[in-house]
Amino acid sequence: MKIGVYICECGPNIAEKVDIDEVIKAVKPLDNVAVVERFKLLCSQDGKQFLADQIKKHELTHLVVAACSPREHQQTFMDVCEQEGLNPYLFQLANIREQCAWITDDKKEATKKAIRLTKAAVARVQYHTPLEKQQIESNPDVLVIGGGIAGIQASLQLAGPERTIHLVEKTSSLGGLSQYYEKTFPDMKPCASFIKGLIETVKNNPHINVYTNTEIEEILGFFGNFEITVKQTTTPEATAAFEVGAVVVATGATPFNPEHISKYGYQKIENVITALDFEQMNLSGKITLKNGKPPKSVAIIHCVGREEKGYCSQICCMYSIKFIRYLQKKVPSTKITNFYTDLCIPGKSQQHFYEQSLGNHVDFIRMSDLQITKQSDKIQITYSNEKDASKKLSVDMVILSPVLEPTQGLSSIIESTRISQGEKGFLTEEHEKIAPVSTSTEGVFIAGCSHGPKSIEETMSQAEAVTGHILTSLIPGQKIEPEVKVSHISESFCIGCKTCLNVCCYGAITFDDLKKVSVVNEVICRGCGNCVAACPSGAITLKHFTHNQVYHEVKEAVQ
Amino acid sequence: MTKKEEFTPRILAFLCNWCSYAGADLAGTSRLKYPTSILPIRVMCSSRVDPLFLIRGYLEGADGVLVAGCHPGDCHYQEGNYYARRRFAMLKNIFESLGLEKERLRLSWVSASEGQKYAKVTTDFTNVIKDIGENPAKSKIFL
Amino acid sequence: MKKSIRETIKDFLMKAMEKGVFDAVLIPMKVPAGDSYVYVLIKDKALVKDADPLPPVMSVQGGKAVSSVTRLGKGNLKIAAVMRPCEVRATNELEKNEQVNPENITLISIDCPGVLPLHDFTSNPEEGLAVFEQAEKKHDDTKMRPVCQICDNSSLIAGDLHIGTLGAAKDSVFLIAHSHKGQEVLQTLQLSSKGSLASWKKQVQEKVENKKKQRSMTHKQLKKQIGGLENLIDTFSRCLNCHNCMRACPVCFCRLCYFDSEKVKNVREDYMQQAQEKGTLRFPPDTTLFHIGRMTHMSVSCVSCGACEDACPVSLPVAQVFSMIADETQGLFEYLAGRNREEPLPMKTFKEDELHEMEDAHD
Amino acid sequence: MNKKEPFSDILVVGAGIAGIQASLMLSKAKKNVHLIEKTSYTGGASIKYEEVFSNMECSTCMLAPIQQQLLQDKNITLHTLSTIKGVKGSQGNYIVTIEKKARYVDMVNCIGCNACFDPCPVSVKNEFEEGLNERKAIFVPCAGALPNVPMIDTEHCLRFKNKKCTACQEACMFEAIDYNQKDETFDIKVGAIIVATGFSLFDTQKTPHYGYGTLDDVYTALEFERLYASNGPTEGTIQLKKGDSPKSAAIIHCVGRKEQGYCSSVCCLYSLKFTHYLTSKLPDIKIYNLYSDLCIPGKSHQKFYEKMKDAGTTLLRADAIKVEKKGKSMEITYTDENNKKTSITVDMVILAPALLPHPDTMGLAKTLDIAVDDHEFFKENDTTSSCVSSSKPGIYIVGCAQGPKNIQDSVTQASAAVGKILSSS
Amino acid sequence: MTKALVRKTSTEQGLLTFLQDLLKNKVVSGVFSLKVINKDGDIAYALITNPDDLKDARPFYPLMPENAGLHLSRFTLKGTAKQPVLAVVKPCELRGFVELIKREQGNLDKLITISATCGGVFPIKMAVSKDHEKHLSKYWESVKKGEIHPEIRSVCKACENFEPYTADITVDLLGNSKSDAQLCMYFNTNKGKELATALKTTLVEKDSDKKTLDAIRKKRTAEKQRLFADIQKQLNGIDGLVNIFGRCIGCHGCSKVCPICYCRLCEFESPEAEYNPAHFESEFKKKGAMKVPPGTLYYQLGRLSHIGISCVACGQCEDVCPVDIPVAMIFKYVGESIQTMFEYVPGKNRDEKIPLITFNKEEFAEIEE
Repeated sequence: MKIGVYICECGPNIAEKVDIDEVIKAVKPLDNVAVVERFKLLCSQDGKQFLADQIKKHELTHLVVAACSPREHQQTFMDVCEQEGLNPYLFQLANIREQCAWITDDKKEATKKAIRLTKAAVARVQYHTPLEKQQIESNPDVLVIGGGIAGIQASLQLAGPERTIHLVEKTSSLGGLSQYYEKTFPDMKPCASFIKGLIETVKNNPHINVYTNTEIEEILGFFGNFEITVKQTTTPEATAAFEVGAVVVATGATPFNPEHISKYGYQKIENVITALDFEQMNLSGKITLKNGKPPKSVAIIHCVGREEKGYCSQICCMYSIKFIRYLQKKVPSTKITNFYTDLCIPGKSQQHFYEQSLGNHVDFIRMSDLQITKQSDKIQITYSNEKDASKKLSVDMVILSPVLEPTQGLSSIIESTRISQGEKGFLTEEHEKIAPVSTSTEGVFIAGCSHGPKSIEETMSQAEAVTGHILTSLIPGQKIEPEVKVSHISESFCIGCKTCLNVCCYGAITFDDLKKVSVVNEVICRGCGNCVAACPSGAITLKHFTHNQVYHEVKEAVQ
Repeated sequence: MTKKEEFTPRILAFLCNWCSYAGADLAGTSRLKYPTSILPIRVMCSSRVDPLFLIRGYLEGADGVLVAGCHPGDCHYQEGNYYARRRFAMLKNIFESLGLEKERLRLSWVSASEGQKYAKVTTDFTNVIKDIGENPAKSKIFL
Repeated sequence: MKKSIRETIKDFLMKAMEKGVFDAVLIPMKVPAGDSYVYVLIKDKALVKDADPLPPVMSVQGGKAVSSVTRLGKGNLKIAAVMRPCEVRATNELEKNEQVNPENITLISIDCPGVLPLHDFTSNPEEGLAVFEQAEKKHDDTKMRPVCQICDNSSLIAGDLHIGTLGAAKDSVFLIAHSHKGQEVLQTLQLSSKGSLASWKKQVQEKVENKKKQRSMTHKQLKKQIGGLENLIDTFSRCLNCHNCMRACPVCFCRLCYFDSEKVKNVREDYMQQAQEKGTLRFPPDTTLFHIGRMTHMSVSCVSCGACEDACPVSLPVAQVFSMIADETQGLFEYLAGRNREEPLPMKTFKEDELHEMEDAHD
Repeated sequence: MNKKEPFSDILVVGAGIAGIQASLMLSKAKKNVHLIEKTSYTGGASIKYEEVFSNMECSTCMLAPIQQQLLQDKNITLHTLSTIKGVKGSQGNYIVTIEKKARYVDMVNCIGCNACFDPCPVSVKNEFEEGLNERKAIFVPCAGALPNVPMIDTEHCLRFKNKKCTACQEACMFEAIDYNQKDETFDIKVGAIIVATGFSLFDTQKTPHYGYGTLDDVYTALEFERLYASNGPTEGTIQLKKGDSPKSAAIIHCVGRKEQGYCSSVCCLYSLKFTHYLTSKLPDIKIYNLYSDLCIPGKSHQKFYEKMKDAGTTLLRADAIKVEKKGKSMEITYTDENNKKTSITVDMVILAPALLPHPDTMGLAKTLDIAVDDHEFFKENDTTSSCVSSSKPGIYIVGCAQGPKNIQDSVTQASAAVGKILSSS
Repeated sequence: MTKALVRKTSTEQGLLTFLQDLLKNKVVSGVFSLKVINKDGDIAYALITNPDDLKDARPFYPLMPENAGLHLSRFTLKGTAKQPVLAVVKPCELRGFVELIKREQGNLDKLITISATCGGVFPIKMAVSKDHEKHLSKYWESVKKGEIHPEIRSVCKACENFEPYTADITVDLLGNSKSDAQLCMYFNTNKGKELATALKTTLVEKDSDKKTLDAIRKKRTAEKQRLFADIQKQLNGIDGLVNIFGRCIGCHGCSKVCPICYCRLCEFESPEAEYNPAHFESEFKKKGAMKVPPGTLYYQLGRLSHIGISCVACGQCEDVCPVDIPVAMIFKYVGESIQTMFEYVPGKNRDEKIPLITFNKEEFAEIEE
């Protein structure tokens, strides 16, 4: 073993604060240290050249650099190693700038610390082993679960000569909820017809296999290599199996059913209908009461079920306003009253849409404790507003605008993909901010209302975002390069207690029931090392952070 | 008293790569001053910190051991720090029960922007250790 | 206690350290609580004063100690390992199994008066010390461990240097070099022994002879006692399966004992079947397997040091049984475990013309 | 459409969180990316936040890793202090002229030791810190900014006022400072362009009744963010101008909503976040949130809202708000939900202003020849088919450049644009 | 009210007959119990399939040759269960087994457990010389009275978990003054009741004597506090530890017999735990000398950190310690301290997760800074 140790002066930054010669003196006598040198600026061009020459000249087997933080130049020096044919993981960087030279004015103390840190690095590097990037074959095809607008959009953008999409829909038809919407807010563009068009293109796309009346039976494997089994809902024995590299969960959402909340009188009082009923009625062309007559007065109730579900669905206010437009168009003389709690119309054009919808027949009332009762042939709404309690209003028709809740029956998908579900039942993204469409299971993505209530606009964006991720990580003909610094489980030491399976939040560890030992899937493992610390048998090692590497660094540091 | 002055503790600091190590770097780039007694050990996640590291560190003569990671909820690996916290709590309790100075063990959440906090924690910890004095394990032959 | 002899030995060691013959000494020392002795590797020669080259107990077998110091490399220090003959022999056996790196080690043995059963001592150290002192004075080993009482190698020289106490003038000892290394030590210290060893040899011979007698006698009895499967099983029936004997044994160096491995675990219905055949299946089911199995693994290297018996929580006569078996198996190959470093391990070699008595007669 | 072989490189405008996300994804797909950023640093607005709602995650911890990754990514060329001067061609074959202002500090030689700051004789208000502290004429906006390389502000640097000052150059041991650096203009050939230029805040001077600018302790949201930031001017101590800590504070929502005519969708939430900021530092402070309509859409935000409410804030539905001096503190008069005139007295007022388009939007729209809407945000081609496509093929608009939105939606749009680009190429 | 079987016969006889009936009628194919295994009257665990051999069975004999949890683990770990087996075990052995099950080291398929309110056991070392036999009669007396027999192991004296938690059947022993004349077994689970039904025995509604048991628990607690106080005194910091563990010979017998130490290869016997020459030299820098082999305290502390959370204080470790280190009492003392922190009683509830493989987002704020 020949370790080369190089101390960077970093101009005055280290040289003035640390007595580098002292450090050299302390490091030279250490076992296996072949050479110790100082250099004015190792990250500079000639610095890198100098290191390269040294590696050649002394035939170094390991490299230690004492300089700045690994977050600054670890990569720089690893690249140098790679160029010189020295495995970059046989390198260790001692941070004697940010966490040594720059934190004190006492040169003696700084030098002492620098010596400790450098010696620790030397002690550690001796236990480093070369690590090689793996390459894993991957399948570019994609499974899209849910034939709603999200699923359709994702499929269309992903499908191509080199990539087959399997689009699985539980019901008999594609299109999801939005196929019932005549128009979209805020710009009142045609929706249903637009969806019809999309569905046609999907059907005509040779690279998309559509499975309707079909459910997911099982999803096995991992990113790049999933094995899928689906079964027909109509004839359960009819199953199909195929392989894909990624999975998109776009199972959408369903409107909350107000039936069980008596105060709304849904299903009990005639002409009290839900938003979806109304959309369908409107799409059919006519807006009428049960008796066929057009309504003279309509009340639209916002936030139905919000209290019960405990979140704002963010689109209810908007589609309620859209209903005003429907009514104004189809039954112009109707008196329209909106009962709302907080008007939630976020976004640049929503307010404008709202203002345009106001007119002499339109009222907005901020209400509380609302109650709907039958009153001969009319419907009576009792409510209180800012000023006074229990006011009354009677109308011909009541439209309930319910919140969206997650689609039920996802358990098989959730279990077999190991993705998680939030307390509200929506699927949980990997990171609320910077990874909103990926999940903690690599290669499984979520799009649309399965992730949370959202508008068509946002649903589209998510679907496209998912395609972005898949097109960047699953390129036909390209192999997957998983993280190198991952966990490994020694078969002979593992006792099979499954502790590691419990603590791994990426589902990267599986259990070999035959051998009764745990196995790490290196493609999924992110290398946090949680399982390593959890394993009592010391059967798990985290590459590049092995017990020996860390322990010897620790030991030398405290000497 | 004078003894206290002479003695520069050796304090191991296990820092998670994403938050605390970055915070420690920031303390440096902001030129905040804190004791050189702190000896950083970089790990990817606080959950990699095996209690055995702390025990061994202590028996090898570390005067104090600091474990620092992302704030709860901020873990780069989602939940690691919660497990780290449990393991730490357990070990601290063991130390306490065995009459070993549990003050030598410390857990702190330091984010990447909390250079200030890192400097404060380390300074404070160093003073605590100086008050307790040297780790007696250093001089024990029969460990 | 014969302070002076101990002092003489320690003076010799300290002198050797001064002269730089050794950088460190591996030697027993009383633990702070005073209730036992453990091996200590001493660099600071001042600390040698507190050591005791002839402690009343053998808590850790010296062979194990040397192994743990040199297993992973010779290191940069010249170390003198001061121990009893059986410990030196164990060290040699371990070397033959690559568990000891002898390069920087000088093995120094001392005439051994035997040791007290570990448990007797730790449960009452004061008394233990008194007993041991008497025993040493009177050369009476009735209070020592049974295996010590029948030890016929208590003065065997298997190391580099031997310290003879038998037949030595008051307060003085014989320093007997037994290897090039040993001679060098004496030379550098100008101690090259001219004095005659006659008196020592005489006493040793006497001791060895009557020990041999005792040994074969006891072994005969023991054989009767434990002979036959029934008795054998009975002897070990109290075994708790704690495997302390294996863990205390210097020549059981495996990282994971075969008998702790998966290989000895059966599926549930096998246990049921065994039980149904016999009507009853004792748990753990393989104590006898363990002990017999262990014999096959290590009896050719067994040095009858008695560590196993000391470690047994239920006082099984493990050491006695194993010493008996060892004599048999080693005799088979004209081998004596660890008597020197050169003899190859019987199981690592063979002679073309041997053991015909084991074959069917063929013409 | 010309049949020319399309250029494979991509241009991303704006190194905020959306721009970074897009660049990293494209690089992962082995695309060469030109990322141009007007300022001298990456991270955009989000690096000014200490924590982000709703999980109160440390923003730096979230961003620093991807910023680092960005700087080390070999497929991404970062042009700081750069803007677009002109564009020729069409989808697949854009030739973009970039103007890159001189930094006067060599990116390669500088090692970020900051030795050049102290000697600089000039001190001016630090715009990054919303003018809450001072910086030198050679500076990085804040500790930990990336790339950690200072720039010289020629407007204030004595040397560029023909004075003989070389203080910083003398202090630099790495010959990193180069007064002769010149602004450069160069062309790049790209197949597609992602516009992620972000937002600006409503100018609270335009609503004098909130007392901003006239009253001492009225702050804008961004000012307050920096006040709380542990790497900010007060290192995270929330204090009044006089230095003592406030006993009470009011957060006024919807500042500029009427004027702008839309709801910015994030104000209610970040206002609630401020509640956490205040209580965490000053446990017994009295907090009021004055709002008109509580807009907290999404699966996780109600929970967050309730948590903040429990953390201790009084929520007042208020209209006709007016802030005036009253003794040492301030009086806020407003009409409550029952149209009654009421008032409260507080030490500190924090304004939650609406999100506006970035000031450069109009100019950029002209250069790129893409449409904007009535609010002067970039206009998406069609909300249903995709809201990240601009009016011009091959040019995409993401993040707050397209409209006010939170980080999640910005990142989603960035990824969406990448999806569009890769699926069409 | 629980279903109970009450018979006019001595508890031991009654129980043996019950077991015999079960075997004879093939309700179970094997009974797992303590048994006299040789002419010297040594006691060990045995899997008994022949009804006649049951005459030598000694269920609840006050000795613990090995923690039966280990046996049950070994017995159930591999293969599938075909024939039902009944195991007569002590409460702490059962808890040990439950902890092992949580770690996938065993299962309860076709395994029925009988346990009893436990009066504690004698140190195994006593059995070597059969000394314990002269205490037996007194022992059973004190069990009836619900008193602490002076000769039982100190961890037993300090045991408050003498009531079995998950047993299918509980025999009423401790504090049961009538135990000579009357057998009383409580059938806590259906698994247990099925046995009764199979034998067509009628069960009555009966409640265990909570008052007596609480009284006993009080005594035990008092005793525990006394013993904990003692051990705490000895454990004063590093010096205390050195004193206590100084004589440890590193045989690791304590881990071998520990029901919780289930690892195939103990981490402290793995290559990671070995010390290389460099280590000794660095030790010399500090102290001029070092113990050989090193790492005694590292092992003891490390083992605490591994198993403390699940230690059932069965006392085996102390029983087998060749140098009589009060390991069991120390592990019980420290173990309980950790367990209280996580509000966890090892082996009490099969569905309760081991604290270290789960977490609660809002906890331990006090230990952070």
